[in-house]
Amino acid sequence: MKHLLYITLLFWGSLVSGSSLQKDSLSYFVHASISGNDSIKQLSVKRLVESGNTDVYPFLAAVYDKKIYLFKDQPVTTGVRTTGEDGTDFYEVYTLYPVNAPVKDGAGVIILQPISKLKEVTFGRSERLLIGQLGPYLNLSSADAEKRKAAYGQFQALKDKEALPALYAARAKETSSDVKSIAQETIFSIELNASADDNRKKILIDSLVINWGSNTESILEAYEASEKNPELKAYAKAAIADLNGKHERLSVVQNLFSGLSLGSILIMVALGLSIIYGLAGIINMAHGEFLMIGAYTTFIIQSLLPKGDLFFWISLPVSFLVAGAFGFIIERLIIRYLYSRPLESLLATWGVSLVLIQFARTLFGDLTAVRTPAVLSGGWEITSHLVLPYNRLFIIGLCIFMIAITYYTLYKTRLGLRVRAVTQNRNMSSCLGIETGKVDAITFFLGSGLAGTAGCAMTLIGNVVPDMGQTYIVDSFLVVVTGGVGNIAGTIVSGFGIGFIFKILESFFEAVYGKVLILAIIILFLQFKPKGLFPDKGRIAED
Amino acid sequence: MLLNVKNLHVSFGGVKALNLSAFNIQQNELRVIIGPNGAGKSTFMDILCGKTKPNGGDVTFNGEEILGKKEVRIAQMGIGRKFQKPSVFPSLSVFDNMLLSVRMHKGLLTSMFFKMNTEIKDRIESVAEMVGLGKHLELLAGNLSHGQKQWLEIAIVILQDPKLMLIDEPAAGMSDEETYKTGELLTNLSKKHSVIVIEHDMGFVKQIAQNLVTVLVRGQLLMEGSFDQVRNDERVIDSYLGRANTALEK
Amino acid sequence: SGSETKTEGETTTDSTKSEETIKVGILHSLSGTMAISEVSLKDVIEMAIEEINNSGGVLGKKVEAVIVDPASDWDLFAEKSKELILDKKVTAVFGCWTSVSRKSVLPVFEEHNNLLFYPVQYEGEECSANVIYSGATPNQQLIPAAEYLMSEKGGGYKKFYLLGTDYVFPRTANKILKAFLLSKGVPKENIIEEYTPFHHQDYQTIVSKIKKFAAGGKACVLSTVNGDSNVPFYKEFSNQGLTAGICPIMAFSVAEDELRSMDTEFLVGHLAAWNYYQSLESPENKKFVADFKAYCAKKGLPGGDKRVTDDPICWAYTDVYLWKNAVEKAGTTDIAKMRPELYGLEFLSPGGPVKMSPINHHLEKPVLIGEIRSDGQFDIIWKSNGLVSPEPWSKLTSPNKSCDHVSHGGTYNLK
Amino acid sequence: MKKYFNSNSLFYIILIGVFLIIMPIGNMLGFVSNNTISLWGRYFCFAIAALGVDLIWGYSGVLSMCQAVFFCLGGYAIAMHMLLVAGGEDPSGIPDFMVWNQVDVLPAFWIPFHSFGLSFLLALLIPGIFAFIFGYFVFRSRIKGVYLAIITQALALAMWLIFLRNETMLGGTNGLTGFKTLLGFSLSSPSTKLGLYIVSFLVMFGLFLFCKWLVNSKFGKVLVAIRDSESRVSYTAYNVVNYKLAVFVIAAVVAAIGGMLYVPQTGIITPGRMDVKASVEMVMWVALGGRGRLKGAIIGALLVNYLYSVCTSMFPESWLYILGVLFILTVLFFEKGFWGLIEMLENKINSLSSTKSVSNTNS
Amino acid sequence: MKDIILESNDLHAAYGQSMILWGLNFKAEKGKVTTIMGRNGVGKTTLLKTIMSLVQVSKGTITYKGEEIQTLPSFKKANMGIGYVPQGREIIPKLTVYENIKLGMEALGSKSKAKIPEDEIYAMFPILKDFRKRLGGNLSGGQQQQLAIARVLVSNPSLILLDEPTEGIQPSIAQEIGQVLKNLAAEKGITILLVEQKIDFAKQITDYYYFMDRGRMLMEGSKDELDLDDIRKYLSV
Ligand SMILES: Nc1ncnc2c1ncn2[C@@H]1O[C@H](COP(=O)(O)OP(=O)(O)OP(=O)(O)O)[C@@H](O)[C@H]1O
Ligand SMILES: Nc1ncnc2c1ncn2[C@@H]1O[C@H](COP(=O)(O)OP(=O)(O)OP(=O)(O)O)[C@@H](O)[C@H]1O
Ligand SMILES: NC(N)=O
Ligand SMILES: [Mg+2]
Ligand SMILES: [Mg+2]
Repeated sequence: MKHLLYITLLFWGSLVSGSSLQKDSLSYFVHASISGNDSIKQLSVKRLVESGNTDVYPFLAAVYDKKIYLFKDQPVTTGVRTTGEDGTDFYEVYTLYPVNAPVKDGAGVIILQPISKLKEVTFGRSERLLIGQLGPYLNLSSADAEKRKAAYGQFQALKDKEALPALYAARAKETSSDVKSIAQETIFSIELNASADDNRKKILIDSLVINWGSNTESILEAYEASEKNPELKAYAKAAIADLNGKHERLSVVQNLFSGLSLGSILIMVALGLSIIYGLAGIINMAHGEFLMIGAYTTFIIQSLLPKGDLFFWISLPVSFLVAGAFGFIIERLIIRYLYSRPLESLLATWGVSLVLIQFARTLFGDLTAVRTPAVLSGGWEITSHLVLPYNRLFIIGLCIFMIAITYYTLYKTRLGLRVRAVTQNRNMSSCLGIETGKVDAITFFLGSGLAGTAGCAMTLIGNVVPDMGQTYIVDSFLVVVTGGVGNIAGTIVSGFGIGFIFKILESFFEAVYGKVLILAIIILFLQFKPKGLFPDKGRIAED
Repeated sequence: MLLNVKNLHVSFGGVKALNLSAFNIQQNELRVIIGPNGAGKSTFMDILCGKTKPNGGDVTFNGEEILGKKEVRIAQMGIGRKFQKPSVFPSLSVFDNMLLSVRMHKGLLTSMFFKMNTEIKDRIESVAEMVGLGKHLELLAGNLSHGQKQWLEIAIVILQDPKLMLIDEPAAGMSDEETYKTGELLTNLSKKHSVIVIEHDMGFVKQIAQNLVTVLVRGQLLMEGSFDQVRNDERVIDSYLGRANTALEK
Repeated sequence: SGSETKTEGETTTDSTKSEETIKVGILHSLSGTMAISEVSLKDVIEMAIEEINNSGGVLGKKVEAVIVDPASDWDLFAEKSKELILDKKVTAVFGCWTSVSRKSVLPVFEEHNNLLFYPVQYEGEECSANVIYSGATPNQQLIPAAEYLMSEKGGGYKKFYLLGTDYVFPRTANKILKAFLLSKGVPKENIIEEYTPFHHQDYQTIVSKIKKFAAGGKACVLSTVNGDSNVPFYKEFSNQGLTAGICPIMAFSVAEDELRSMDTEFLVGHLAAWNYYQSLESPENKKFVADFKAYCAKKGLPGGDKRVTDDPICWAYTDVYLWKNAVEKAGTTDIAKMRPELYGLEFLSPGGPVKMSPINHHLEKPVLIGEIRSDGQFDIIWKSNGLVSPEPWSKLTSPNKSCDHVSHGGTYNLK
Repeated sequence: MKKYFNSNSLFYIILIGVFLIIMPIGNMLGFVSNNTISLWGRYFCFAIAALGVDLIWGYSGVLSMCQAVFFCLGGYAIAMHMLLVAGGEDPSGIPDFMVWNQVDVLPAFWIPFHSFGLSFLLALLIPGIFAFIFGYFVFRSRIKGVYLAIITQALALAMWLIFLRNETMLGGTNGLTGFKTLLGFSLSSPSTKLGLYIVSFLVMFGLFLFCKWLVNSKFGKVLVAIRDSESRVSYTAYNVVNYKLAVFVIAAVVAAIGGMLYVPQTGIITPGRMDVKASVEMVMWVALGGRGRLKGAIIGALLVNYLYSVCTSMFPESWLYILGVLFILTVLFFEKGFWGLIEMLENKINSLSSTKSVSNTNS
Repeated sequence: MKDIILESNDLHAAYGQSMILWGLNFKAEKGKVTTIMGRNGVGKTTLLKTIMSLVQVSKGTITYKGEEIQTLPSFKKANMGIGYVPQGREIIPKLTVYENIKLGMEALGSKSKAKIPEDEIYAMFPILKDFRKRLGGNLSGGQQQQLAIARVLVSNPSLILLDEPTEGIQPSIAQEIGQVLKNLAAEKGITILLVEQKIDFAKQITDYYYFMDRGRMLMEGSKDELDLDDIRKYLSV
């Protein structure tokens, strides 16, 4: 007969006006909403929403976010996540009402729980819609930083100075630094609009500029448009101009970075391509497929190690080995018969590419993607206007590493000397005592392996599909050719050069025209440098 | 004067490979150039046929400046070249190699509508006979031996019928007998053509040197003189012939 | 290779007792760039046919699927459709994904008066008597989505970044969206239109442009980015610090099948507009989803029971039943006789009850807006009131055109 | 010595016997389907393009990876004509796709295509001139080898991207379609199809003879010489740029002719025909058939395309393996391509039979 | 009893279809210079290439230090101590002069830690020292020839095959090369198989002659058995 009791209480509750509900009745509704049947849930949430009491907001926010659980029969929500050694995720647990605080153990250490230890409480869309009415105030007390950010955005739009006390309170409690910055911005902007003191306004404008967040310009622009005082108007205008200038400079940096990262990708693919071209004198039509093999290797390792980031770090070397092994096998089975017939190898590698693509398709179906390791997601936020994604930074680093390795191998080791000799004159090298078959196979292994690692890295930015290799292959060949075939330094310069120019073009034109223009530029460039950036000079350049 | 060279210089990576203050060839003159390995002899020919761009200087051929002109233009003006390293068209037959060289208009349409006639055929066959390739006309040039390729190169230059022939080491890889034959051939050719020959075989040089022998050392003109003058010059002996060799020759 | 032997098995059946089967063609790319999307459609069509055959077939005969691979090669689509119709003598064809492939086969179907069932959302501006369009027309997908975003509940967005892959669907979609937004008083400078080539992978610059655009708040992206460009786009979006909270992406070409085993973490909260989601709570859908997974697992198809259903899969499946029901009503597979039976035909699809338009070859169906969840499924956050009638000619861009096969013989001018 | 097997005659017998006599008559008698006829009609167009590829690549050694662009330029020109003739729903006769894109005046560059004669001329001139200009700059600056291959590939990519755009007024990704008649003949009638088939065959055969004449002339020998050593050709007083340019333009025009015949038989032309892959595939046909052998080019194009059609229907899930492995095996075992294999067989058979006849006479 | 290092028996070899060597027999004695002479195109180069496995043996045997080697790959022969200076030099063009010399050491096996005897080499060919860092392909013809010889010397071979080694070399150096070869044979016991057309050079160092014609050995004899006129006669056939 618990049921009956609930209904009476709810009825009783509805008689009392929302705002004057007593603490214990709130507590009652909180519990009713998590343990009642559907209609009781809905009524309870309605009561809580109507109460207008901010103390229940954390609870409501958790309901809204669908992150509400029972822990020791208490309604709780989860906070910061940490991943344990065995890969399972642990969360901080927060009580919601009447206190909104992390649960601590006897020693005052915050308790960490896996999700499986918490019992999820589900709510329907109707409850969420009810809570949604509370708007920004609710989000302000959300455990989710994104929600809090959104809340401040909403307050900025409302320009409601009544909200200031709540905002001060929230700012004081705020722990995340970037949310704090938005909170500042919001408070400054509301105060700016509300203030009557000219000097204070100037200070507020300055504060906004110093606190330069993602909305600062539009706040200032709105303010500038509404301000009557010409002096202040001019002051705001100057501030806007200042920010715009900063923005421009940052976008140059952003473009340079983008170019660097695009260039890195092209170079990573081009390195292996260039080595293999040098070896066999062929356009290896299947080079892109080694990239694909690297990416699928990463995908497989991810499926074997579904938790944590470890899979990616294992994949980097393994994809090198796997793609390299494929290259090795294909060299031994097919390519090695074709060194004296480069044109035929074009055909054969084309065949290999068809087969490999279809092989991947049969094996893996079609669309797959690899999880980005946690440490590589997100970005290095230099300012809120300049975020350098970690995955891109990593790729640039990896590219430099690969260049260094390749350079060292080719120019500083005995193997490199042999490789270079064999690529230039196979017969004579053999007569000098070099086991050319071995060198060929190793070179193919290296070239394919480099592509494989590139493929592994590529999972950080794109998806893994059977024909993913085709996407990069034309561009990479352009890089190889622009740099001068077989010339590593040229490949590097042209890779970054093409990356930069393309990104600069793309910031002015649409991507398609950017692409057409860069192709036109390369065609023009080769007019003047028909053998690439650093052509061979003198006798060795003869045809 | 057919060829007139002034202040011609070229350097590779800072090293002067050639620095020729003056060099002249008359109509129907046969000139031999000798000099140590790397003296710049081949480089000189490379410049004359447009293959290498010099850093500066003047070269007039038949009164016309040739520096800066394209290879094909220079060839059309009448300079033909035999390279030190045989460079024939490997996937054409010996006959076709020779056919392509025969002096005639070499425009697009002429080539398309070219009809073989007995005159040309005979000429090719007689030259082939002359260089010992008469039995190999159908062979792919790529399948010739080194010496045969040398001969084919010579045949090509002959058929081109240029005003000035640049012959780089014709006797390399030939037997003494053949070397002698080549010498005769060149002497004959020089009746109607100007010829510049580069050679290291002193016997051969002695055979063909009618007039002047030019000695290049480290890109510079060391001396010009008759074969005997050159052979006995101390500087030439030191830098090129070697003491023991001269002894041997006497 | 399992299905390959099966195809061969069927061909043998064909030669021995061809009278006893009714042949239909399946014209979906199994290789090339479009295979990513189209293979699932082929699978679900085969499943539907198997279901029909298990329950007695059509008109007492078994249905036999003739599968060919147009290999994402548009000309090959035309060639294969000729082959299906002329040599294989199929009575109807289920196929095509891209509009260009549809355009390529259209003359063939018209010339030989056969019927193509086309299950993908498309740009409209077409009204052929020989195509059954079960995918959404622009007004069944684009406009409701834009309206939703502009509404208070949807977030009251004021700035729109129209980003698409450079081909006809995105271009036409954006043309219509732009007309709509302008008609709703959105100022021109608050709308940006941009296209990327197929398979574009580098969204750095575009995302930073979006970021700049969104700096003032109240901005959203309407995305018609297609296929394998989506992953790099969303990854870049999140890595540059943009979130659904700051600037949501409303996608018109991202469905569950694309989200399948994508790293969905950074997609959560973004939106999509379709007419069907796997997460629909209805007994018929639950059965459909379970059947499809079981079918894929049974046939050993890649993905097995991890496979998901989505909008085009739902309509491709529905197509087979629309065809079956019309044929049974007409009592023949003859196009001239069965086509009239399609008008106004009702069917309980996995996405709920739907109805063929009484006057043209499009489907009346509900519009749903979904929010991406971390499991790659959608939370349905908005639903149209009942079925939305198709408008092959958008009122916004072709105001005086309409499509009516019953009384006007196809496209006609309103005035 | 008597030849027991002559690949040369075999080639002509099959070509003329099967394609010019048996197939058309069979079609008229009804045991060769219309679809088969239009299928082979299209293969002939590919074979025409392959002839061009063989000229430029097989003989001159210039690996041009943009032949499909020229093919499409020819195709688009005829397509524009046919589209204008077909007219649209709009009374002004503007093609439908333009009407939908709110274009209400026919763009000026479309106007000449009202006339068949002009369209025909432009279909040859546009690719020819385009090839001339591009070729002039490329050959003049001595871009060659892999550099040329990649630069032509870049050109193909750029053209593809441009043709994909709606602004180009050429139908964007959807290309041009909806043709009805050509020179008054209805494209859907079987007799037109047969007619186009025969015309395609004759053009292919005519161009084959033309190319054969060309490569056997001294011009052809210069081309081979250029392939061997470009600079040596210059020293022999031939203007290499002119020769390369000439053959590049010829190859482009030949490809364009293929494209012109292709479009009416296919019913659509889209940028998909000119993507990077399309040009590479053309090279592959020639390589498979036997590079530097005009017969090889034709056989290669017909064979690969026929296999492509057959395999995509018979083995929809595994045709890529079949084709891929075929490429690999051909390369590994038949050095000179498919036609090289036939020539090898010819030699084998003849030498076998001749030794046999020798031993016979001895005994 | 003479110490035969290299010996061929009924050696046949062909390029594809066309047979070039038709049952060739010859011997090379340890520490001696054996010279093969013959007109252009008779197959001298082909013989050396066959010994080095650059041309397939179709019939017959080649024995090196008592072991049949006709089926071994080239690199194994290099490792067994056969050095080869080919006609046309075959310098690796984009390696520096130093690297080209270093390549010569490859024949010593991958574990060898031996140092390049640079001083010795540069004493013989001073120009190589100056051009240490230049690309081999940029050298003049004669310089490349010197490099090719230097390259083979560092590999410490017991048998050297030389294909017209003095071609394009200035007289003084050709002279020196002759001396070096003579010393190598006499002092280090290295066997030398020389293909040469210039009698003046050959007679300086040769111990034993072979004359080839159209793929066969036409005549042979030691330097004492043959005189200059005989030789001339055979070469002008
Ligand atoms: N591209 C280059 N880079 C550096 N040095 C070069 C280059 N080309 C030539 N040289 C050097 O220039 C010099 C002249 O070379 P050249 O070939 O003209 O000599 P040569 O007189 O023909 O010698 P040989 O008699 O050996 O053929 C040589 O020392 C050579 O190494
Ligand atoms: N790659 C090849 N293919 C076919 N035949 C060849 C090939 N190379 C050489 N020949 C032929 O083999 C014969 C012998 O050639 P080889 O090079 O051994 O002659 P050689 O005695 O060294 O002559 P030279 O003194 O001119 O160097 C020649 O008749 C030549 O035509
Ligand atoms: N119709 C489409 N989505 O291409
Ligand atoms: Mg020289
Ligand atoms: Mg030789």
